[in-house]
Parts: sequence; structure tokens; C-alpha cells
Amino acid sequence: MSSARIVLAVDNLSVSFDGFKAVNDLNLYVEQNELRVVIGPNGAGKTTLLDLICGRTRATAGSIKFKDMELTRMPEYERVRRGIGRKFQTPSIYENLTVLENLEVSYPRGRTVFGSLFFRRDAAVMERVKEVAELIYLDERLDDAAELLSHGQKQWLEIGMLLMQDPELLMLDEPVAGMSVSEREKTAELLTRISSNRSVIVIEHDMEFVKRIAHRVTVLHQGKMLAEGSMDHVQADPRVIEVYLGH
Amino acid sequence: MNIITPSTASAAGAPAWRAWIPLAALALFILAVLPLCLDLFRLNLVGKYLTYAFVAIGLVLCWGYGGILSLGQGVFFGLGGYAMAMFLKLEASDPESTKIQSTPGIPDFMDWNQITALPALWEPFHSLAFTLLAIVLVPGLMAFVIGVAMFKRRVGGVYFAIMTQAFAAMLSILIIGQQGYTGGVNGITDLKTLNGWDIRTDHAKYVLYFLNAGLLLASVALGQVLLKTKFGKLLLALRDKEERVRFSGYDVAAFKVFIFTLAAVLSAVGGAMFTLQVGFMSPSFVGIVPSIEMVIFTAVGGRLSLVGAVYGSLAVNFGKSYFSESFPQLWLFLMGGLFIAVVMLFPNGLAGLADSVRGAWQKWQARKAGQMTARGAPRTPAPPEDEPAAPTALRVKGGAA
Amino acid sequence: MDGMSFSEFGSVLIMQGFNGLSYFSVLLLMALGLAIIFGQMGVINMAHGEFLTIGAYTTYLLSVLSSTYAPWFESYYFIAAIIVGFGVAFVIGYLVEWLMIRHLYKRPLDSLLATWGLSLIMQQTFRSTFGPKEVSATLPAWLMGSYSPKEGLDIPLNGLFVMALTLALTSAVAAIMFYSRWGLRVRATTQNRAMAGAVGIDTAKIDRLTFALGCGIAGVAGAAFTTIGSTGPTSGSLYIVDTFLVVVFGGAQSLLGTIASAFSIAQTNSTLEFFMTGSIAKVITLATIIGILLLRPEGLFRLRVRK
Amino acid sequence: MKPTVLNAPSNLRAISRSLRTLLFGVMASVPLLVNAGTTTAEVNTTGLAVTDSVVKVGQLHSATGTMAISETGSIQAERLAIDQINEMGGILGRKIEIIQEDGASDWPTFAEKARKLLVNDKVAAVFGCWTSASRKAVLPVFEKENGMLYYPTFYEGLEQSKNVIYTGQEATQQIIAGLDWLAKTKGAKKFYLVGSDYIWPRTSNKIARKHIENVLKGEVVGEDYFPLGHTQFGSLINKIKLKKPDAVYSIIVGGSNVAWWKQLKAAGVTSDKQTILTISVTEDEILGIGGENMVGFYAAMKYFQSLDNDNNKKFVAAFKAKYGDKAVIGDVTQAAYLGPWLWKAAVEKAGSFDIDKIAAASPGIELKTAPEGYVKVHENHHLWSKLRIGEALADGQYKVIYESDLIEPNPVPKGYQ
Repeated sequence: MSSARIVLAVDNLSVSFDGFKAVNDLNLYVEQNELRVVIGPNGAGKTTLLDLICGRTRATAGSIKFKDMELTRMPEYERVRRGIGRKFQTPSIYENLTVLENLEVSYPRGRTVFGSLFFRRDAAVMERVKEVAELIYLDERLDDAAELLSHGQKQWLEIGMLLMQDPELLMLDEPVAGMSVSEREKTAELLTRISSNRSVIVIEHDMEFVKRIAHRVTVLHQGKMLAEGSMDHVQADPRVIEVYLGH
Repeated sequence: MNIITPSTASAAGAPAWRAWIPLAALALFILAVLPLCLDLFRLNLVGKYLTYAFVAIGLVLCWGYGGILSLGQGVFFGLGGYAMAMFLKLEASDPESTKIQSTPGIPDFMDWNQITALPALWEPFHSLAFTLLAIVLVPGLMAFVIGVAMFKRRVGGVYFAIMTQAFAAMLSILIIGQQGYTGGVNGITDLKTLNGWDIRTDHAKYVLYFLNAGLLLASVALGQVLLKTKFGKLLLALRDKEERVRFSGYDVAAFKVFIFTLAAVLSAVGGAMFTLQVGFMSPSFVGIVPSIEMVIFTAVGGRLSLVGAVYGSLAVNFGKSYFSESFPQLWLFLMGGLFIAVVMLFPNGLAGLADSVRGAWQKWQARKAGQMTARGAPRTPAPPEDEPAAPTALRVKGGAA
Repeated sequence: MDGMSFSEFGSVLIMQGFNGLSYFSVLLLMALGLAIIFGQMGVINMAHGEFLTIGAYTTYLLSVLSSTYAPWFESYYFIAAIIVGFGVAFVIGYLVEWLMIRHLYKRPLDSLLATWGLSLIMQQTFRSTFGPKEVSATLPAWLMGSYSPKEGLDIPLNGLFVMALTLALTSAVAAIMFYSRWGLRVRATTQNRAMAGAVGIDTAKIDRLTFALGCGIAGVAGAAFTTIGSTGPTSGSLYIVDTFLVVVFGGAQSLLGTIASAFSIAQTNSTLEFFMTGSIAKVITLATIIGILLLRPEGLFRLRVRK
Repeated sequence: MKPTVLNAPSNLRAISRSLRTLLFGVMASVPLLVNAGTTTAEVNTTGLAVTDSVVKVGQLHSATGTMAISETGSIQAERLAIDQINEMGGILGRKIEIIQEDGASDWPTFAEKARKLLVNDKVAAVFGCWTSASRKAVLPVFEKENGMLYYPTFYEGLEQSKNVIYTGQEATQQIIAGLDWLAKTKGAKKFYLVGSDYIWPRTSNKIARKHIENVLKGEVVGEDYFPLGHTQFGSLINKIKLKKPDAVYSIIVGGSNVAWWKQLKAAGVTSDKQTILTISVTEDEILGIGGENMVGFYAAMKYFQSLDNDNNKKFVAAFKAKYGDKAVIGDVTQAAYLGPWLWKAAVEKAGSFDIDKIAAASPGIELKTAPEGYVKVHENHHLWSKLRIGEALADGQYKVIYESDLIEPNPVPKGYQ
């Protein structure tokens, strides 16, 4: 473990909303090429943790370091440009653009106002689009409007949009929610494939799915880390059982 | 609920030149049909209405596509118009024609307000080059500052709308209050010549009409090109999914500032053309009421259609002019009713109606041919929803974590 | 100050202090209804000024009625006018919400435009009904004089009245919002509409009543303003700009913000007016507000909520 | 686009028929110059909208918007005068047809409608405008298209145009005699000047200040301006209490007016404690302010509804017969009423509808039938008129307590700039 490079280091992180501590003095370290799953009951602070890392929420205290860069004061788009990608819980795609355009818009070139004005769809862009589309099982649907996709396909499309940016850290909030069994299968495959050369943090409730993909699992409870380790390890932890099965 | 689909996106796959047909038709209409059918008086009115269309196409870009509703576009229209009026007024106030004043050579309203020397603010407006720059730069800079202040702090939606409205109110109070420098509530009147060229002659009116129409068509074309670029797609994307765009590595605020500034500059060009064609500028354009009316021109024409916005400006103004002549007691009811109807029943305006008709036609054709593809099906225009993610502090409804 | 005794100067100081407070009450009363609707529902009611005017015309009508049919009632009709003004504006607000606003909750920007259309229609309705000229309700004598504890010190009774009314109304609104069951539901709906609906709160009804309440309060304000201002088809437009400024400057969602904003604008303006001419005072006040808003566009107060 | 041509609808005509006996007095005093014999080619060489039987005129006021409050009276008065003229047989044997346009309280709309009336409708005269801003907006149009405007409002002066007849007072006519009266009867030495912040109050107060300082040898202890639509006058009232002027000279207008007078009363400033002279409150405005809030304060106008002369009695009776018993008539309404009559006299004197001829014929025209008594058109296209001081009564009328001699209009006064 110590031999691998730490990509993300969260130290003593806290955030409070009008007195309510959604994340409380949390520490978390994610290694290179690791697929980490964060689980925990509702209100444990899982989504807030991702929000804090990607900048959607500002931390009250503590530090978030990505590749040894301090993130807490950085604007969101800067964090993305440094290599952090974030997928939201409900699929967040541009419904009225085509699949191709959705992916194209996410291509990490022409990100400034004027860059975008003079952006041209050249061979490099198309190559990357095709590559990603194939990965997310949508290579046949490039010219369709995104609103015509099924729910699961929309989830994939959003992941694809993130992959266009080739992030070093990918954060996915419940990627298989609302998916059919076969779609879950394909998603698990997809996640395994994409975590081969980047770190991934996944929030998920489906324990079977977690078991299948996770390298390591972190359990959050009331904004604090409750347990961390392999799936088998945390499942055996009495505190985790207590939290999940409750009183 | 569905999100409104602009015709540019739905026309994907169609030959590129098809997108330019409506603009060509518009050009034909305002460059040939109207000048041939209308007498000079009505044509001059059209010219005046077309200056509002600059504001309307700016609003299509920043409201329809960008989701930023500004209720203060009159500010920029007014600033452009005032800059032009200042130049013309100085030209009209040469010492010879103002010799009955206590201080000849300054605008008449300054003399009435006991000002005895031209204020420094006015000095540079002796130069036409400076004036032309000021028409574009002053409103642009102001929009830029407001935009940076607001968008960097994620102020948007309704709050932004009433903020811009507050700015409009403030500026109009400032202009009315500082009458020694601005002409006050009367505005800057009695403008005569532009570099010695009398703008009041019939000939000048024709020239200005075509200049105005040309500039407007160029602006629409510019807007269409802009919407075709990645920028255009991003604009639409950030209207509907601002968070997604931000977390795709874009500085959303910068895009909003740009489009808001562009809309402001377009409005200012309209304002300057207004001054030239109408011969005066008044603070009644800067306040809240005209600013909202201009939004309605856009809504009536179709908030997602640049060409539609031009028709909208023409239709509403002709309606207003006609009804106020024929039913002076009724026209406010009609205007108010039009507002409500457009917003509630036809959120896509005239352009949306045209699309529906075209859709129905295609459907009928398809049925006749005995086949109907999914892609050919007309889209029922659904009202666009405002950006789902309002700024943190201002968010009022819904939304899960 | 030639010929001015120290005590006279003191009296002017007291009156000036009162004047600031009185202006504050006027601004707060004006903005309260709008702030409630905006704060709780995110809807800007552009016809707010016309709801004020409804209150004013109600007062006028009652004044005419009581002087024609019930002269004995003339000194008290004003109290009735405030209540009826509330009722009329409330009912119209209720109808407007039902016919218009509820269809536009997903499009708050459009509701802003639609209510502007409504304001045009209302203005023309006033004009067709009451004529284009201003009208004047005969105000009871007990409202229109001044309280004069000593020579040279006059406290305007209408100012006292508006202050008392503002205090009562603001406290009532605060009490309803923070201590009643209904207020709890309103706040729940504001914070999480879906969840509020899920636990059995009729959110549609909450919205309708909130909107109607905001309009009703505007009606009360309009009735009260007949003591200090004009009643005509476009009278609402005299107040609307100030109202927006107060709400914007106060920040969106908090009653406290509205109060603080009304207070600071009133005090600044009233003090400046004492030392310089009114239009310059207004310009300086506005410029200050612009400056502060550019640095702090979210207004004076903001809530920190979880997204 | 079809304009509404208001051709004295039949019911109105019936009413005016029944009034004929009443009106006869007015008519009888005006020389009847029905001259149906003149051919149109003779009386109209410039292509105006004149036929053998009809002459079209424009009426351009705000029927909607904030100014409708003030302009309604003018619309009514001009209508009344035109109806009366038509009853008498019209002008040069031609009936007058009105084309009414709504300026909608919006200055650019005024300019647009003025151009429409002159260019499209080719009206022979326009009766209209109220605010200076609307007049300033239409003035270049009238000068360019060579039209004739009859402008009814008392205003700041500083203007003189061949294409306008100003039937209201310019500033000096309304101010100087009033100040003299204050100094003489009230012994006023210390004055406080207040006004709404635009050109008319500022120019008027400028003239007032010069007159107070240079002629009356008095002192201006304060001068304050408020934005149009301002509704809070507490601070001003306190300043007045502090400065204790002998007289307050008030030119607050529009919606602010009501707030100003109500707040004065509420602050205990009553007429027994403070003399106030206003030049901006006519009987029309008192409707909105409430007579009980103005009792005992003074206004300086050329006309009050209570004016006691035969012309006025007939005018008031005709006005009330047409517009109801509750109708009130203010200074501007009366001035608007003069417009059609002055135009008629000028056309008849010139024997033509041509604008240039009317403009040339206008100076020297007298109207002995004017409700205000007697007016005469000056070379500078303004009217000679008297100034009167009225004391406000609780019923919303003024009691006339002073009347000056005829005052010469002097729109560009020397020594007051």
C-alpha cells in the first residue's frame, strides 16, 4: 500500500451547514489506479464528500490534496482541468444535443470562451469520440439526440463525457441506479476497464455490485469514517453491521 | 418535463444551407418587401422597430440560449443611444446656432441648467471615432463589470433578473436627476446632422433604414454562426445543465459574462441606430418598462429563434401602434393579455408556432406516404425550464443532494 | 441657525429621527408582501405595485360609500378599509395563483413576465373603472393631524399609524412563519418541496395561500399608503422601484434581510436628504446600493444551505 | 392602419343640441364667419387634409400611462371646444374632424404619433402635448414637417417656435406677479424654494430666485429638488421647520404632489403656521390630494374654475353638461380649451388653413370669449394673460383673492438667465 502513489489525500475535512456537520473531520486516501467504493447509510455524507472534492461545496475546515496540490481554494473548473471528473447521481447530460455533440463538448480543448468559438471538429476529436463511444456501448448511437437514450445509456453517456477528459480521478455517484441487470453487468465491466489506468471513487448502495468492482471500501457514518478495507473486511466489522442493521 | 429543443439542434443532419433559409427570407422581407410596400413614414417606423430587434436578438442569445434573463437591456440600448446623441447634439450646438444662449456652443439644456462650460465627460464626444467606440465599449464594459460581479458569485435566475431591473431603475433615475449633463427627463432632442449630413431628410431616412437593416441582418448572421460553434452548444448546455458544464472543466461564469456582454453590445448598436433614425434619445428607454417590453418582443418572436425575434419586434410594435390608434382604451388589455398568452401558451413564440405548423405538415405528408419515422416526428414544443441549479443562496425549490 | 433656540433644534432632531423610522416602516410595509412571495416561492410578482393600488382604491371606495350611506362610520371606515383591502387583494391573489402562477412554478422567469402582463391589465382596469385621474379618500381627522407634545415638535399621526401597522404586520408574519403549524409547512415546502409533499403537506395549497398572503399584505400597505401618497391607476409604479431595491438589497430569502435593508436605505436617504437636496440624496443612496451590490450581489443576508 | 376618426358621435350631438341654447351665448360673441363659398383650392394650397366639407385636426395627448392623470382634462376641453365650433358651423364652412392619438406618456411615442398626424393624416392643426418632454420630442417634427401645435400647459419658457402656439403661461407670467403678491400682502422676505427635479421647476425657481434677490431684495433660505415620483418629504418638512421661511414656493408635480401635501398636513404644517404658494396644483390635482389637505394654501394660476365672469360660467356649465357634474377644470384644461378657438380665429383671419399663413396671422388675435377673461396672442406666439392667486378651499376649489393686470409673455427673459 505504501508503495503505491497517493493520488487523493483528504485530511481532517469538515463542512457544516448552519451547524449541521455533514462531513466531520474526515480522512481519506486514494491511490493511483485504485477503485474505491464509498458506502454508508443515507445522510452519511457520501455525496457531500464528492461535492467537497470536486468543489461543488466549500469545506469549512481541512485539506484536500490532489497529486499534492491543495484543492480547497481552487475553482471547480480548475479542479476538472487538473484531472478530476465527477458524475452526478441523476444522469446529467445535454438532452437536446446528440450523443456525438455531448461527447464533443466534453473534449478537453477549447475550454475558454474564445477557444470554444474557434473550436473545430477535427480528426483527433472524432477519433477520441469514437474510442469513448465504443467503450460506453454507444458507438451506434452517435447521431441520436441524447434524450432518446434509455436511462442506463444516459448514465453511460455521462461516464463517457468524463472519459473524454481522460481524468486521473473519476468520481461516480450511484452509476448503476435504475439500471437493468444486463446493464449493470456491462457497467461493472466498463468500470473495471476504466479503472485500469486511473483512480475511481464510486458511491453505491448495491452490495453485490460493490463486491464485484471494489478494490477497497470506505464506510461513512454521520460524516465520519467508520471502517475501511476490503469488502469482506468491512462486512465483518460489527460497527458497520450495527449501522446498517440499526437499532 | 421536456426541455425546449431549438431548431438548430433538431436540424442536425440537414444540409447546412437549410439553416440559412429563414435568414434569407427575412433579408428579402426587410430589404425588399417592406421598402417597396410601405411609404416612408411607415418604413421609418419599421426602422425604429428594427432597432429594438437588436436588443431582441441579444436576448435570444443570452436568455433563450444562455438562460440569463436580463430585465435591464434598456440600460445598454440607452447608453448606446445616448453616446450617439451626445455626438449629434454637440454637432447641433455649434456657437452659431446657439448664439441666443447665455453660453453659446454648449447644448441648450446645459444652458438652461446654468452650466457655463461643456462638462469634461462630453468633450471626447466631439470625435466621431471616439463616439463609435464609446457606443460599443461603454455598454460592453458595464455589462462586463455587472456580469463578472454577478456570475462569479453565481447569481442567476430570478435574482439576476431583478438585479438588472434595479440597475435599469437606478440608471434612469441618475439620467433624469442629472439633467444639466444628460438633458434630464426631456432627453437629448433636436438632433440634426451627422458630420454635416442632415439625418432628417427623406434620403437620409432611406440610407439609415438600409444601414440599420444591414447591420441587423449581419448581427443575426453572426448570432447564427456563433450558435453553430462549440460555444453555442455550450451555451445551451449550461442553460440546462450548468453544473455538468462546470464539472466538465468550463469556467461557466466566463461564458455567461461573454454572452451577456455581447447582448449588451448588440443592444447598444440598436440604441445608436435608434438615435440616428428617430432624432433624439430619452431616458424613457433606460427604465424598467422598456426593458421588459423588449423581453416580450423576444418571447413573442420565439426565444430560441434569432430570426423570430426580429419578427417578434416588428409584430408587437405594429400591434401596439395599431391598437393604440384604433382602440386606445383597449390596447393595454391586449398587450397584457399577449404577454400572459405567450408565456403560458406559446413559450416558443411565433417561431414555435411556425415549427408546430411545419411539424404537422411533415406529419401529414409522412402519413400520406404511409410511413413515419421517429426522427421525422414533430417535437411538441415544451416550455423550457429555468436552469435547475439556481445559485446556492438563492435556490428555493426542489433539488436533491 | 439664526433665531433658533437649542430646544427647537432638539425638536427638529427628534422629528428627523422619527422621519427616518417612518420612512423605514413605509419601505418595509411596501416590500413585505413581495419579499414573502419571493422568499418562499422564488416568484417575483411584478404586479406587486398594482396590488398596493387595489388596497388604495378599496379605501377610496369605502370612503365614498361611508360618506354617502353611513356618515357615522366615516371616522372609523379606515380600519375597515385595511381589513377589506387585505381581503380583496388576498382573494385576487388567490385567483391569480390558481389561474396563472401555479402553471409557471418550473419557470420562475416566465412567471415574472406573466405577472408583468397582469400588471398592465390591472392598470387599465383601474383606469376604466375609476377614471384616469387620481382620487382621494377622505381620511378621518384622527389620522391626518400631528401629535404635538410641545411647541415646535410635531409627530405626524399617519407616520405613527404606518409604523404601528408595519410593526404589527411584520410581527404577525414572523409569528405565522416561525410559530404556527402553517408556517412550519411553508418553511418545509420551501426547503424541500418533494419531501414536504411526501409527508402529506399539500404544497399546492401552501403555495396558493403564500401568494395570496403576500398580495393581501400588499393590499394592506396600499390602504395605509393613502395617508401619505396618491391613489391613481399608476400609483403602484411610484413604489415598485423602491420595493425591488429593498428586496434585492436585503438578499433573497430572509425576512431579517428585508428589514435590515429597508432600515439602512431609509436611514441613509432620510439623513442625506436633510443635508442636501433630495435628488442628490437619492443619487448617492442609489450609487451606494449599486456599489454594495456589485461587491456583494447576493444582498445583505444569505443563507448557507446544502445543495 | 385605420385611425379612429371621432366624428362627434350621434349621442354626443344630441347632447350638444340640447345645449344649443346654452352655448348660444358663447357663439353669439364670436363673429360668425361661415364661408362655405370658398373653394378648397383657395384655402388650402399645401395639401392638408381639408375637403369642401371637412377639415381634419389631430389631438395628441396621453390617454394611458402616468400622464393620463393630467392630460385627460385637456383632451376633454379640446373636444368641447371643437364640438362647439362645429355646432356653430365649423371653420370656413368646414366641420372639424378629430383624429385622436395616444402618446401613452412616452416621449418617443409622441414623436412617432406627431409624425403620423402630420405626414400621413396631413392634419391642419394639432392640439396636444402636456409635459415639456413631450413637446421637446415633437417640436423638431413640427418644425420639419411644418405643422401647427397648440400647446396648453404652463411651462418653463426658453422656447419660441413658428409652429407652436403656447396657450398656457411661460414661467415669468406665472412667477413674478405671484412673488410680488407674496412680498406685498404677506411681507415675505425669506423664501424656501422646492420642486420636482426637472426642467420646469428648476427654470421657474431660477427666475424666482433672481426676482427675490434682485427685485424684492429678499433671501432664498433653501432650495430643494426631488426625483419625479418621490413620496417621502419628511426630511424636507423638517428643514423647512428649521429654516422658518416666510413663504414656501412649491413646484412639486405628479404623484409626488399628493404625498407632499398630505405629509405637510400630517407634520402639523397648516396654512395658519406657514404660507405656501404653489404654481403646480390646479383643481385637477386637488382631486387626488383631497381639498381638506390643502385648505388655506395659495396657488398662482391664470385661471381658476371659480372665476367669476360670464364667459367662465358658460364654459363651466358646458363642460359639466358634457362630462358630468363632478368634472373639475384646472388651469391647463382652460388653456387647452382656448386652442381650437385661437386656431379658428387665426384661420378665419388668414382666410386659409395653410400653416404659414396661420402662423403669420396669429399674433394680435384676441379672444374676448375666453373663460379666463381676455387673451391676446403675442408676436412670440404666447398669450397675454393675467395672473390670479387662489386660496384653496376644503371642497377642492380655489377662492380668487388677487388678480393682476395683463402680463406680457416673455419666454426668453433677460436678466433672469
